[in-house]
Amino acid sequence: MSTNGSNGFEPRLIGFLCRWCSYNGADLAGTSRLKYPPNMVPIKTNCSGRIDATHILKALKEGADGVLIAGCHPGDCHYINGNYRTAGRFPLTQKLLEQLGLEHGRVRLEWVSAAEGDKFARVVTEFTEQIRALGPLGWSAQFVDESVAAPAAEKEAVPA
Amino acid sequence: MAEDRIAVYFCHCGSNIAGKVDVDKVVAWAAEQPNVAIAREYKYMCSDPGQDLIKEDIQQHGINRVVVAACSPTMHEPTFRKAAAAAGLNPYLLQMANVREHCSWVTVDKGEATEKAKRILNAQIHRLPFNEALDPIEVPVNPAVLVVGGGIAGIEAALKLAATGKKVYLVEKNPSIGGHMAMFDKTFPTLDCAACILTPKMSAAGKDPNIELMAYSEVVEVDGYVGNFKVKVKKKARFVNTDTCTGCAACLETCVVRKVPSEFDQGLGKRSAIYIPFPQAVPLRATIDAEKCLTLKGKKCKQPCVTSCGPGAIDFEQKDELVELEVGAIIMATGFELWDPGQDARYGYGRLDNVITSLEFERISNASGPTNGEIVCKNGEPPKSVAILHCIGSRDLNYQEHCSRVCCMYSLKFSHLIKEHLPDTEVYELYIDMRCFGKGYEEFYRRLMDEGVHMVRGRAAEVTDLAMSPEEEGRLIVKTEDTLLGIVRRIPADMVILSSGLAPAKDAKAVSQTFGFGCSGDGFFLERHPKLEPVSTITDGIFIAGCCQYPKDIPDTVAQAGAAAAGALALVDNPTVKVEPTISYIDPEKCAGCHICVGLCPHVAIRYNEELKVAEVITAACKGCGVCVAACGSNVPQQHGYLDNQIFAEIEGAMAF
Amino acid sequence: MRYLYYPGCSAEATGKAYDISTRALMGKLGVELVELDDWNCCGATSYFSVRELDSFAIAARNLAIAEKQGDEDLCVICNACYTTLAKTNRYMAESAEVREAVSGALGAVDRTYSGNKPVRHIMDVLVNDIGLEALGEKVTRRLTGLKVACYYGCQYSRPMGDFDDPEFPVTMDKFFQALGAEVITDFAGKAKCCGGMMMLTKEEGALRMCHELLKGAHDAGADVIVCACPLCEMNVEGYQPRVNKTFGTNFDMPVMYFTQLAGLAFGADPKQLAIDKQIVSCDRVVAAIPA
Amino acid sequence: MTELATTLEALAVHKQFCEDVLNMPGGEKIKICQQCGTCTGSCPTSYLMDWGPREIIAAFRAGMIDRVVKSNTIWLCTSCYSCTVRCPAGIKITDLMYELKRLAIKYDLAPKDGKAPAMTKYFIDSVHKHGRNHEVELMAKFMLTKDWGLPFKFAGTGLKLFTAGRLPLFAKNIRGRDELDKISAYLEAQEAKAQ
Repeated sequence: MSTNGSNGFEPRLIGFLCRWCSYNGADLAGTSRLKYPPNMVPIKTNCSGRIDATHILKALKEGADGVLIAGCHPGDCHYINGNYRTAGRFPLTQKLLEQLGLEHGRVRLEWVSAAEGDKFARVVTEFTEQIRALGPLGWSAQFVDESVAAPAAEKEAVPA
Repeated sequence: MAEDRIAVYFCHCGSNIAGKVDVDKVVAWAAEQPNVAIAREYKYMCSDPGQDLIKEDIQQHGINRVVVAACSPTMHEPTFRKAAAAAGLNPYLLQMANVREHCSWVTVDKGEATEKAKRILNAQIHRLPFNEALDPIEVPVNPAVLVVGGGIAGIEAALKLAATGKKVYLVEKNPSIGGHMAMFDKTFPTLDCAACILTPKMSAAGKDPNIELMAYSEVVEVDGYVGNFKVKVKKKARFVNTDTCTGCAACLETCVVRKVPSEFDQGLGKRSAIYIPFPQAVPLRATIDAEKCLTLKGKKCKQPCVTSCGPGAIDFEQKDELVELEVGAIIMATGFELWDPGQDARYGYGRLDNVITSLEFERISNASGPTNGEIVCKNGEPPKSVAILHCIGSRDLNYQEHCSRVCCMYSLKFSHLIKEHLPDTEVYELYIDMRCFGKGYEEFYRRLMDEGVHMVRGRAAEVTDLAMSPEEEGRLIVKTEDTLLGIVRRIPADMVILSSGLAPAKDAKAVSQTFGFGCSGDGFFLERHPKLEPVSTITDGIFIAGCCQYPKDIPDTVAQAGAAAAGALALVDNPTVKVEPTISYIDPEKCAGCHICVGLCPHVAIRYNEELKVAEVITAACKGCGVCVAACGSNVPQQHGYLDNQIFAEIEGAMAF
Repeated sequence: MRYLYYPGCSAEATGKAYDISTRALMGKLGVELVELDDWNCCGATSYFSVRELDSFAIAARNLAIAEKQGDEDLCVICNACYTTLAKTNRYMAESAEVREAVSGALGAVDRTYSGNKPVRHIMDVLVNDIGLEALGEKVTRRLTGLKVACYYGCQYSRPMGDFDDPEFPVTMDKFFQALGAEVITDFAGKAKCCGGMMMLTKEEGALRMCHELLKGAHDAGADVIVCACPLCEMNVEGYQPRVNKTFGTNFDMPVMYFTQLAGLAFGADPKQLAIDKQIVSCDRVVAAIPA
Repeated sequence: MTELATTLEALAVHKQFCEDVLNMPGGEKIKICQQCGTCTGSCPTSYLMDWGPREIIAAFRAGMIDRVVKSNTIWLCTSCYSCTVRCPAGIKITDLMYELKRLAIKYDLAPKDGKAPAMTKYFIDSVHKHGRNHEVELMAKFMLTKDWGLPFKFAGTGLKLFTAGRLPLFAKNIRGRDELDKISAYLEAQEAKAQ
């Protein structure tokens, strides 16, 4: 990745996008050829309500400097009120992360509808700059003791 | 478990991806990754030869996991999963990496795009070993269809479906179907009489044994999913028994409350408290306006409607009724609202007499309208000069950015009607751009120029009644720049018609939430894909037609209604439909029975098994949001297709370098 | 009720009566006006033509003083001052560039400003803070039978005043209706331009605008035009003879600051309201108000 | 094409001028003008202008800067903001007129004999001298230098104003009037630094 930032630091970001609104919003940003920084890798889930603290911790542990969660606007959820669960859980997650020493602003929640390609591009741009200003997190180096670390992906037989 | 053998296919998509991403570099890198047995690139993976590559590799090279790096999965995931299945691989062992919409199209720098493509791809390479073979869940399909909205779009869709023998529920919130088209006099550019072409369809919809017409009703709740929607409809009380009412209209004459502004006549005409909105109404039944009827307001009335009604159909005790319907598909045809020009005070609408909206002019020019089709001003005199102002509330960043598409043409139609009725009247069309895009439209524009209509290129600045010369006294004056002359003109007019744009219905947002799909930025219903799926929504089984999606003229509306009907039919004509198996399950061995997921499930799809003291997922009710997984302190519920391990692996892949 | 008060430069000269009558009116209504300490010119329209940032910065000096002087909102009587001061707030909020430059410039004279001092047009204060009902109750001489044309002028609600419609404002109409007057609510010229400073630089243009206004009010049968801006008042009143000469008309239309006419309704006497300073005599208007 | 800048130096000014306009707050909206004429139709003084505001925007976009700055248009704007609130493209036309005036002065392109540019200058002089605009001084200066006839036309009204005490001869000075000079000096220095 090129190092065009003022301090040479390129943030590495994970974005959890709900499939119905935000993922489609990101698609629309693409179809509309809007441009935004390349720092975030999107991960799709059906609903933003699927994402909990372990996913965020896992991302930070693997080297992410910031995590975005994007879901449908309140009232628009494909699953009636899954995004309200997200919204309800988010402050608690933030508190938990702050207790672990995470700066405010490294984890962000946004509502992006399928029609808001421009908003998606804007959010990613802003968030990238926000994290760039905060600097590297460097948790991946600190997580030596796996007992506090987020779980690793392990293959396990699951009943289908 | 057999060894994971992953095949990676990187699509160029012409230059769409390859123009930004160094495909050779990524493919060479991918070939080196753990578990990757084959890495290929191809110009168009979605083409038949592209799909054949996948099939051959599965069959000849023992490939058991596949990742296609190409466009958005919304676009072609079904295509590639079908190809995999055809070659004998479980389709859920194929993942897509979105390197077009999320990468090549949105990134400026080639080097950066290449790096991002690698990360996106690596996330899927890491995920694949954790993917399970899944089988789509097959559910029965209810063959009935609900059509919401009884304008020309809803009527057309209902008739098409009914003709195939399917049961159709046609729900309309007003007392009669017909929508806006029923208010028009003529239709452009052919000048067909709107009633002549619409009334037969209305009547057919009213009589068709396969159509259950539910007028004066509204959908209040929608539950379920594709093939199996459960819909609650509120039948509003008409206070008239529609089984016995014959539509004879005898009651209308007797009602003592006679000066209610008629909605159908845009407030220009009056109706009584008991009314039939217009003579061709379907169903032809009376309705009592509860807000105006003296009896229903608790005031004294001799109730002449009751005495005049032969069949004794009046029923003041009638109550709203909730009806539950079960349907397999839904077509939304809820239409538009005229943009309210009162929002912009410079046109004087609502303040200056004879400044009227386009819909008001439709009623004035209509032979069955409040002036019996005489084009007259408020004082009853025919106008000597009429100005028609285009783009009112359209193409305006202060109000609505979109072009309403029909105003240029209906304005020209108005000019023609005025010239036809009043040959000596001067007519001015004030336009920014004359947009005459349809069949026969440009020809109609030329015809109107030939008829002597003054075409003034300029958007009207304001309408005033402040006369500055004797010939302006007592008239309206439209101030505008004639941009082709580069001068400001004061055009005296006796009638000013505001060609208001089409706006989304005020409740469009709420309605879209009730049905579970979204609105686009302009407030109209959002289609699944603007080009290839213009009549589908993001919710499987719900289709859209007509002006609820975007302003359109009657030919386009009818065409879209037909397409929506075909979409619905393609679904409900099958006995079953396959739905995504990405639902939750709970391992009873691990569940501690804490109940937390039970209360949080949005679809009430988790129940507590008192006997085993554990929570259970009701497979048929689960829709796969995954809220239960996130809610559980020990992550006991898991969601197929979005297992924690799969998400963790994606993260590891994305952050691996 | 207490407000910081910004009279504006005209209040010291051609618009003196506006200032005098404002103080008298607010006194009658029990509203305390505390004049902004050592205020400077808002910059008006001329400043925008030199360096936009200059105009924001010198306007912001007043706002900085206001912020230091008290928590009360800043009440402004002149439309142009109102627009300039409120616009400074809006542009400071919208543009980081403006915010930085203004802060820097104020820093050079040891002042600071947050960008948050509410700037209120006096009509906004009257109608929305005191309220029409309370105003109606305080009237001692109702303006019954007086036909009033409310002339808002351009910069009253355009582009800043979000308390009223930019095209066809109504607050002053409602205000005078509450005082018992018969308001010409459909006065077509109510928010049109008087010509402003153009009266000096291109007189023919400004006279034509004043002519349109006077004709509109006259044709509608107005007894008096009331204004909310010193420049509007100056042009429409002071230039009536020139309008008559140019257009061959015969207007003799009393023009008052709205605060003068309102002051009468709340029991102030004409002298207190400087009504004698008007050029077109307002005796008829005063006499027409029932005792 | 006599109206297009030809010398290299002129081209440089020309380029800088265009950039300055497009960089003003909201200036980029000029690009989306659809030439509907709402501004010109709404303008109370457009009939006096060489070119209406719509045509000024068109000329600007065509690169005809001479036409823009030599026109009387920008000096006839009365700041009534009708165009600004009505523009369907959201162009702040009144601000644009200010910007064009400013640039015309900055690059010394304003008509030398114009009354409006002089009025602007005297107004600002007055404010900087006293801290407030002294209307009498402003009018007197303007009449003396730009319009000898005005005192006679204005005599009737002026006399009445004077006798009514509405034309005070002496200006009030504010205490902090040196602050205005400092503010301007600061901003001028900043601007010079930026260039």
